[in-house]
Amino acid sequence: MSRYSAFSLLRGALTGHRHWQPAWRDPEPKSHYDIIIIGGGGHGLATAYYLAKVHGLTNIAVLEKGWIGGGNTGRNTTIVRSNYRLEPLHNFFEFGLKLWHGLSDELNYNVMFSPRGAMFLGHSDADMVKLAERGDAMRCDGIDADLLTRDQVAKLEPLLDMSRDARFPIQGGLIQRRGGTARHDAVAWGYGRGADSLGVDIIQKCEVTGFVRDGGAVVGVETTRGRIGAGRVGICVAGHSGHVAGLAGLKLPVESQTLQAMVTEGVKPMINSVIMSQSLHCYISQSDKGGVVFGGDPDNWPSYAQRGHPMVMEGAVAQGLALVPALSRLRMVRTWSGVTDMSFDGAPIIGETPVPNLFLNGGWCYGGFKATPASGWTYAHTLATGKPHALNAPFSLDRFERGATIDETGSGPMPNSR
Amino acid sequence: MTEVTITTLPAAPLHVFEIWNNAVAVAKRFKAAMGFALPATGRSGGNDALRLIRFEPTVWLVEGDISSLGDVLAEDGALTAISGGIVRIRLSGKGWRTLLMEGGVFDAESPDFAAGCSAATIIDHVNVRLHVIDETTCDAYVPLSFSQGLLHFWRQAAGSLVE
Amino acid sequence: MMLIPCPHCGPRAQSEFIYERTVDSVVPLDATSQEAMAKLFTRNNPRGVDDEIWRHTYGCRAWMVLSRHRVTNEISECRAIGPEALP
Amino acid sequence: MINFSFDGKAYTAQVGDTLAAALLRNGIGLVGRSFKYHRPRGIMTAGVEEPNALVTVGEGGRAEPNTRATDVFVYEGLVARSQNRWPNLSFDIGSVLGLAAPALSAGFYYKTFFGSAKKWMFYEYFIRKAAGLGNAPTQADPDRFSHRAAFCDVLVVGAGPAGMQAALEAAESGKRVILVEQDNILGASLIRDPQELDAAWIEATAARIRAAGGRILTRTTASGYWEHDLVTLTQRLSEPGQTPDNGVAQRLWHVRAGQVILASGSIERPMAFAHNDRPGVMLSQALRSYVRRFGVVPGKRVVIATNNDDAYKTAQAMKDAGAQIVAVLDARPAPAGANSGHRVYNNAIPLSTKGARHCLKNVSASVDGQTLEWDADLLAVSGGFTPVVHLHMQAGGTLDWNADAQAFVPASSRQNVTTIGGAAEPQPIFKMASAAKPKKSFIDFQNDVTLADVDLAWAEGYRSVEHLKRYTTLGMATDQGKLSNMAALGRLAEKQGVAIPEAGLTTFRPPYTPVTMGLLAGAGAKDAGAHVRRLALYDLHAAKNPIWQPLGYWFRPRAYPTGGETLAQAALREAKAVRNNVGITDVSTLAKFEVSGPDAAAFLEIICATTVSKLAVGRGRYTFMLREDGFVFDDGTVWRLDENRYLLTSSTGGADRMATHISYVRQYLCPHLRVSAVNVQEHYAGIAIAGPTAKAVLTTLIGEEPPRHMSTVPAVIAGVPVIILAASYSGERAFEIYITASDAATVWAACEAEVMKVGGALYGLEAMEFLRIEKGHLVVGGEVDGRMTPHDLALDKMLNKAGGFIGASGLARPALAEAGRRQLVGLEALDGDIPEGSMLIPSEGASPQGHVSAGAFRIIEGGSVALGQLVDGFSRHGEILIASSPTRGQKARVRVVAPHFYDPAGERYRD
Repeated sequence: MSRYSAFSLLRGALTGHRHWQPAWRDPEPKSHYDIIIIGGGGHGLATAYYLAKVHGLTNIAVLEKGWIGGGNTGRNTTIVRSNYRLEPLHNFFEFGLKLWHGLSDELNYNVMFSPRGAMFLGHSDADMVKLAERGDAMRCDGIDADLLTRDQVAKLEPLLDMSRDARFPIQGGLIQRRGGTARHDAVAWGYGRGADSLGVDIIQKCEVTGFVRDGGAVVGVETTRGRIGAGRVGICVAGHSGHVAGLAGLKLPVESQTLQAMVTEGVKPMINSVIMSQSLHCYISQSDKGGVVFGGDPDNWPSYAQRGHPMVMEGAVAQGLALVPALSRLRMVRTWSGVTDMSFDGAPIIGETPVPNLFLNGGWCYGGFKATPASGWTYAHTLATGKPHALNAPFSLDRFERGATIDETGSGPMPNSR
Repeated sequence: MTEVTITTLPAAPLHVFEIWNNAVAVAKRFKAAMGFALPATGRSGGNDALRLIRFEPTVWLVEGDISSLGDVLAEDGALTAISGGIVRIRLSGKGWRTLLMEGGVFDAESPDFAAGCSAATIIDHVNVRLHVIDETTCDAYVPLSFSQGLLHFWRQAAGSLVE
Repeated sequence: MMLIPCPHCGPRAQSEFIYERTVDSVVPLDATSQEAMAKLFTRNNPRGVDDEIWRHTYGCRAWMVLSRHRVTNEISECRAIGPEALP
Repeated sequence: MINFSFDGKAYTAQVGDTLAAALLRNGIGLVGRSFKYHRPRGIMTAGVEEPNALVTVGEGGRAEPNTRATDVFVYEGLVARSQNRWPNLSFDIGSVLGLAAPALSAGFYYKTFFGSAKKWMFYEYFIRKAAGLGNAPTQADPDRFSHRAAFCDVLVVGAGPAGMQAALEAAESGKRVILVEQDNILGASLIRDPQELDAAWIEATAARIRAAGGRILTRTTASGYWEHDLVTLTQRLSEPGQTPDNGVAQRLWHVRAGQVILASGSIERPMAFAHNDRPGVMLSQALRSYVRRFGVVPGKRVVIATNNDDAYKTAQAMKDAGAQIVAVLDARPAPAGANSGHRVYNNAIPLSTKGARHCLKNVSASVDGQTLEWDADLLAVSGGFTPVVHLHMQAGGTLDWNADAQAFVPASSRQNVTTIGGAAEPQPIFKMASAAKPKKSFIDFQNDVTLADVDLAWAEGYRSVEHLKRYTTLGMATDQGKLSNMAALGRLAEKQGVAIPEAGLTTFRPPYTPVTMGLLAGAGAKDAGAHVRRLALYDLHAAKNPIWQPLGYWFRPRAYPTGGETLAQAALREAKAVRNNVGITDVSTLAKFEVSGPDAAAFLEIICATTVSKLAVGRGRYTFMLREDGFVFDDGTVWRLDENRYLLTSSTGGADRMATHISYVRQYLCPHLRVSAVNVQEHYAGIAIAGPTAKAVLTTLIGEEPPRHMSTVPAVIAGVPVIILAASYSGERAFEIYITASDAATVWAACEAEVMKVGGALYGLEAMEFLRIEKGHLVVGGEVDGRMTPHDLALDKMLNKAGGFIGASGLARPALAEAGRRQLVGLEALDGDIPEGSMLIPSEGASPQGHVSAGAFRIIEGGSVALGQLVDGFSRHGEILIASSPTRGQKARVRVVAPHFYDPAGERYRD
């Protein structure tokens, strides 16, 4: 692997960029791997990378039905943060946030992680207490969180509507300064390039169509490129977890829903941080290219359509404009949707399944991108040792039937459940 | 074609008339007692003294004097007062259909949506029940708490209906 | 935004409806704990047709079961649910 | 004549000019700067696909950045400014980036700027400043945007000859028809090539469509095709930056169509050759539009490069306008163009251009392998035609490859959509050889992506079309790849050694052209789409100028300060009035359901986790409801008003959820029950009167002995029939009075007068919090946070032993009975005030074991108390903990106690 650096770029400039090698190989699948990871998104590639890097396992394949990073890794709003209220969640995401901070150097691939601050706005005293509660929970566990006054919020984001008679007046905020955004594609590519250089086979255009079983145990996968044997198999296909697990006869606590996002035409810098809200359901940031990136709640019904309801998006934009009126004359230039695994407590699932040798990483709801490094790290540990890492132990598949759900919003089995 | 006047009608008794059992028998008793049939879904029936508007499969909105309806229902249903929670807003003028398309999702411009028709829908995030009186009049039944917001929306929209 | 064929009102915009859950996730009142939790916490979640419960919340308020394809959004059937209603 | 300005200089335009036409009319060729290298750019197209000529139009809150000069019609006083340049358009310091272009290859930023995240942010600061195009306004938008629904049998998109004919036929056969056209006049290609059908036909056809009831919307773009033939249209009622006539700048239509006919035509393709981005290089059909439609001839000596017949029409138009056709470079072999009368070179492929002072001077081409050059001030290119298949594809369609046209054309669709006209049958072209010099051969003009960038991405393994797009940023500019995608696909196919259709295709997603955010938001931009819910008694409260508190969409009085009181002072005074005398408050927002019928009690015992059927007529009780997974999700009271009639109340915040729950259980789970459950939340306004003298006050009001605690009677106050419920949230003897909302003001006035007469007070939500916390009553959203079981909240003794309620099975899960769960506790401060929301820790630096869900002052005795959740809290009474709030720099030492600080025996509300 040729190392990337300012020097290598300069060399490229002088030599017509003829020295660059492919960022990853295009290998033929072998007949057997120690571990097969199904899904070449950020999580799957990160898992492969850490299996090789941390656990020294290199007889590994990542099977991707399309092209790497083409699922939810490339269809999100690129927000990175660890500001959760509940301990298992903030500890897990904080571990990931620490990895994010060194990720570009670790991978020798600039993932453009930009800790510009992830801020939740509060619109009432009640909101501010809820934000303080979340911040206090984080701070007591050693995670950065600061309450911002109204003036501090206004200073950070001068284009917010700070008028007292706004429909959702801004009273203050909670910021995690170490949170921010990253370049989503680069995360998949960087992990892919890193894993490949350590010997991992990344096999694109290879769809898993079934599991090979010996007794009950999984011993390989059937794919569009033939049968491949495996010691352990890890599913890592959030959005389609239900479908792939179904190939092994498993029913999951997951429903697939569409999450839409959009970006405006590029403008000069106007949004400095990541803006979210305790009362409204939209999040706003500005990409390095100048586009204002916008997201909202998922469409609240099951769908694999990768296309959403226009009025859901219009509602998210209305909320965003109520916060930042200056966005009104910008133009939405592109929309996209991902199929998300909505789990039944809002938290992910990483761990064993009832099927021997088969492991699951999914249920990321609409928060998977930021988890990529932590997800890869802990899933690699789980796949390498057969046991969960302390950080993903709470996110077991059997927690639902046991009653040990990790319900950040307290809303129960489904977003609309009662 | 785009003029419309928006007025709030005075409070009047409104009841929910719900049948849980023996719907056909109740309908028969109703017809016998009132002289008109219980209207079908999406229709109204009656007169100025007593009008029933059907918005739901088993529920009719009753406008007017309910004194004889208890006997009609007997043990097969119940009457419940709901007038306090609803504001009646009258849209008059040829432009009511255009106005209802603003912020809406229901085909109020359809020629089939004519006098005696009713429909429940959502307009500018508010659940609204509509009843067509005639080509120049449509009544809307709006939740009290949202009525000020919707009135504001309608008054603003009414000023810019031109295509 | 789909067009949902409400059995009572005819085709109406999806914005008037709210999705509740799939038919196979309905927890019967007399279910054992294990049965109930299996209903509540696992889904077929097919990339194909499933039977779903929707409510015409902002219309006639009735509940109905839609057979809907999760990829194409084709609605092959919509049946009324609830107490028997007068036609 | 219309006056407008560009970069501060005044110009005039002709009526009907686009800004692009007007600029060309005034001899302005340099209009913008590219995104990455800040290369000088002119006007390339005459339509929405323009990648180069982007300007900011309008001022203040109406300024629209990145407006295509080709897609804005000049109005009197239009103000346009160029973008992405400093200090000015013709001398842009940023263009030095062009010198660094060799190092700034595709994806260069992934390979450098390493170091800490902070270090990247340092570089990023400059990158962000250099990126972006125009500036966003800093002021609020003064205009409104409307959303409107429409229904039709046939929606026709595009008012060219095919679209108009289709609309006419549908309308005259009695169908409801909508015809939309993104231009401000009808005709489309007929405007450019008027000889084929004349203006009179356009006018007559439009008149017939309208006469048959058809609706024609101009300046309207079909931008999104969604499920079940829903199409979103964006209509400009005013031009960018223009003050609208009646306050509405644009309208978003949600059109549900029975059938959609797409007559959206095609977009001409540029050609890839070195320096093909220079001002003075223009698409052939665009040039024809400027000449024929606007009467603007933007050059005197024109070279035309083509691979098809269409460009000869442009040559003719230019010749008719008096320009000199220097050469027609036809990629096709002879005899193509032989009879055109122009100087035609066959087998001619453009190689490069030269220029000076941002003007084109010279064109070179390879003709039969030899390089020839011509001096010219204008180069018109036609690289073929890309059918506009966007809506067809958004509708879930598939494409066929038309090899003659080297283009994708619509094939099947799962929605009811058909494509007609040029979009279905593009003109045939000649497949050209690839450009000789990929380095400066731009394919994505705005983002400065060249063929060399495609080659590099390929070499580095970014080989799927999506990887290519994302790695090079190709197709990600404001023209959304309309001009670039086919060129990139062609190059990719060449690299793969396959035909274009095998190289793959990117997904088509809405919008077809960019949509103004304010338009998407519609009226919701002002209130976030959330109407305030107004209390029935709003006017009475407002007259007292309370502090309001949002609660969901409601606003309720939080306190009624007088004489300069703070919130806390007012609330304490109000709470004291309740403890010592009497207070009155508005409780109208509580959820309320009237449940009638022979099976009402049985129904309620499914909803509620407590018994209900044991209630005697005229009695009520506290109750709570579980989710199916066994966690408490709401609480309230249930009252037996009559033999077969109950009133159920529950929390304000959970009202909508509870209404759905009740309906689900009634309609889906229990259709056989003889019961009617009606939501009467807004029908009844509610007034609570609480305090040791409440009973006396109520006796005066109703003229009889009020009901005892947890009893209910009908009564009359001020001539209005009411329902009285004797229930206490505050811990004092208290009554809730329910009245039909339209009569509530009369009753409130009578009650308030009586309360004031005995020296009582109005109280708001803040005092109510003090009272209920001291009493240890729960609040949904506080102690009841969706993660607590009845046992965790010490409610388990009230569970209906007979079971049968929703949630019973969920409660039986093993982990819910394990040690280590959080349980409800009371907390007493040993020093300072207990911060709400703070964490409960055993010692500094320890991980939290619980938190404070609500804090208050003891109303009479003083001191701080709170309710909280604590791991194994029931068994930890007496322990000392720290309630710590690092984010607020506050903490207090607290003692864990039972959660009843006031009258734990409940003696105060019994007579």
